Amino acid sequence: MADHAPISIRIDSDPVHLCVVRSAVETAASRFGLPQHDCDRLVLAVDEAMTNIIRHGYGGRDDRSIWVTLSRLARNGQTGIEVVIDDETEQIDTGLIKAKPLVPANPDEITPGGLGVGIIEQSVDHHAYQRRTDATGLRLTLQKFASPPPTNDGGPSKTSLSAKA
Amino acid sequence: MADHAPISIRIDSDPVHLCVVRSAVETAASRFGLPQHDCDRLVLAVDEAMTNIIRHGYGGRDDRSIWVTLSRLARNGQTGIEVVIDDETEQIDTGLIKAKPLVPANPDEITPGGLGVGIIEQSVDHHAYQRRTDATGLRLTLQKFASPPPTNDGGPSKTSLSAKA
Amino acid sequence: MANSPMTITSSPLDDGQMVQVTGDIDYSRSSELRVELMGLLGRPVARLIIDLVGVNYMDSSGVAVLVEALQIQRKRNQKLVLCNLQPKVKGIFEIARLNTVFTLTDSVELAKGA
Amino acid sequence: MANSPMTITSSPLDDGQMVQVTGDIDYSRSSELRVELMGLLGRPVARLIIDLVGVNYMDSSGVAVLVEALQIQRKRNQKLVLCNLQPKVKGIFEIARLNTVFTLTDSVELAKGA
Ligand SMILES: Nc1ncnc2c1ncn2[C@@H]1O[C@H](COP(=O)(O)OP(=O)(O)O)[C@@H](O)[C@H]1O
Ligand SMILES: Nc1ncnc2c1ncn2[C@@H]1O[C@H](COP(=O)(O)OP(=O)(O)O)[C@@H](O)[C@H]1O
Repeated sequence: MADHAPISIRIDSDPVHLCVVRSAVETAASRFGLPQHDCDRLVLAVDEAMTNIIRHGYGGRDDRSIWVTLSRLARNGQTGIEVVIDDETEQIDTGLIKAKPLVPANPDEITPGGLGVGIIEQSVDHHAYQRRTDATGLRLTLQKFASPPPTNDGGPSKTSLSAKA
Repeated sequence: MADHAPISIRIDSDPVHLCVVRSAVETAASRFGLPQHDCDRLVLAVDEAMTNIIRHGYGGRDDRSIWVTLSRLARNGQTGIEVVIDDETEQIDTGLIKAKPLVPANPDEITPGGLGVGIIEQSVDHHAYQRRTDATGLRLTLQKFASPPPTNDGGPSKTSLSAKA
Repeated sequence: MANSPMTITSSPLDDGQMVQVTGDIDYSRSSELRVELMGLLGRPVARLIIDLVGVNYMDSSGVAVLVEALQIQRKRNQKLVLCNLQPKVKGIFEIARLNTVFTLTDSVELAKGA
Repeated sequence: MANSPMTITSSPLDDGQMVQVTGDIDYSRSSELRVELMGLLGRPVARLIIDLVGVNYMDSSGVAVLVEALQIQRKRNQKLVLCNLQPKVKGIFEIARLNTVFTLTDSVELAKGA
């Protein structure tokens, strides 16, 4: 598990617990200053990653561990969040975790499944699978930064005494 | 930290992190089947308890740990949730943690503060402060069960194929 | 962020069936959704409308179930129409480039004519 | 459960000030709310209306700030009116038995006459 992260969560690998991590990630990302749309995309990526651990890493077992840590990031004045997701699967070849192309050549060729890794790739600014060095298992590191605010449409504004995070 | 809880969270004792635990607790309680009103009360109790740890236990320091574990409960067919909140404060006399009366004799006698422990007591079905046996620190155990559903008002009902948690 | 129970209710249409789903659909619930939809599609349904107005969140395990239902309907030359996709659900269909593969409408009325 | 930033905006009334607060008020934000309110109450305000329509959640640290403002107004024989309490905020006032101690109204209009 990533050391010294300000927030860390461990769940048993029961799919019922996924919603709890999603909520925690959404609220942390929002509190760290990411706009709603970015929070939504990050939450989806984390959910897909945890689902893949349960399905592919643990073969559906619900009594193994998934660890998730959350930390605030800053890059060129942009606020962001790092999510590190660790499991305790046997060492697998990280090269085998590959997104299938999301656009089928032909609508009749779409098949159920094969979306998770592609969604993860498309939903965050940075992602990296690596073997854990602290224990046996896989680590996925995700980073998401706040999108630039939409251009001001000249709507009404108010005198604000304060607007603190 | 409570062993083997299906969900466990650790935060640095920075008040900014409280919202993350609140979200996780709300979603877990809801997923375990508690009605919204019960989730709201439990979340408030957990928030007050963590705030007290930061203020009284850690004297406002934001770099200490708070651990929160969440487990599903069942009692007489009622669904519930147990929340265990651990800190690493010096051993304090748990007898000193007392609710002040919530009803002031005279409106002019109300003072800011002194509400936290009373709110905790009133918001859960069971609460207990004790010294941790696994380490130095205080443990607060909270239990909340689903309130009985409101009586059916004879509103419209539909054939349901399924309604699973 | 209350996580309300998943419900799946079905009602007949002149030319098929309408299914209304509520609740977040993730890997803890998608297999239940699959069982219900595959049950319905055990016999031909000329038009299957799935109303997602009560679904605030769906991940790829939910999408996979809908893709499977679409495949069945296509092979039979029958219709599957999804309606009332909420923003996050619309989002995953867009990310997965499936918004052009499915027939999506903004109301049940439109779904009946699609 | 997005956690939108806290905002505090103030506007003059014929006989005082109205303050609109948005965002969840917990221990990470209550001291900021206190600074703003104590700043406003640095001079007498015959009627202070605090509109909580945008506050979905408040814990006892937020309530304590409002109690402090109420004490100041009482000592000066001036008014503090809270309006548009959302369900969870109303809930903590009820648990703390403060719903009868504060003047609470369901609209800004009513608060102006309370
Ligand atoms: N956490 C993981 N552990 C092991 N293998 C994984 C993991 N995540 C993804 N994979 C591999 O990558 C492939 C692509 O995953 P994905 O895009 O989610 O589609 P699907 O899970 O439907 O196959 C999987 O089939 C699996 O072989
Ligand atoms: N986690 C804690 N650690 C140490 N002392 C505590 C803790 N929680 C509460 N207390 C004690 O109980 C008293 C009552 O707490 P509370 O009802 O929350 O009111 P307040 O915090 O405003 O004093 C506190 O003043 C403090 O002495």
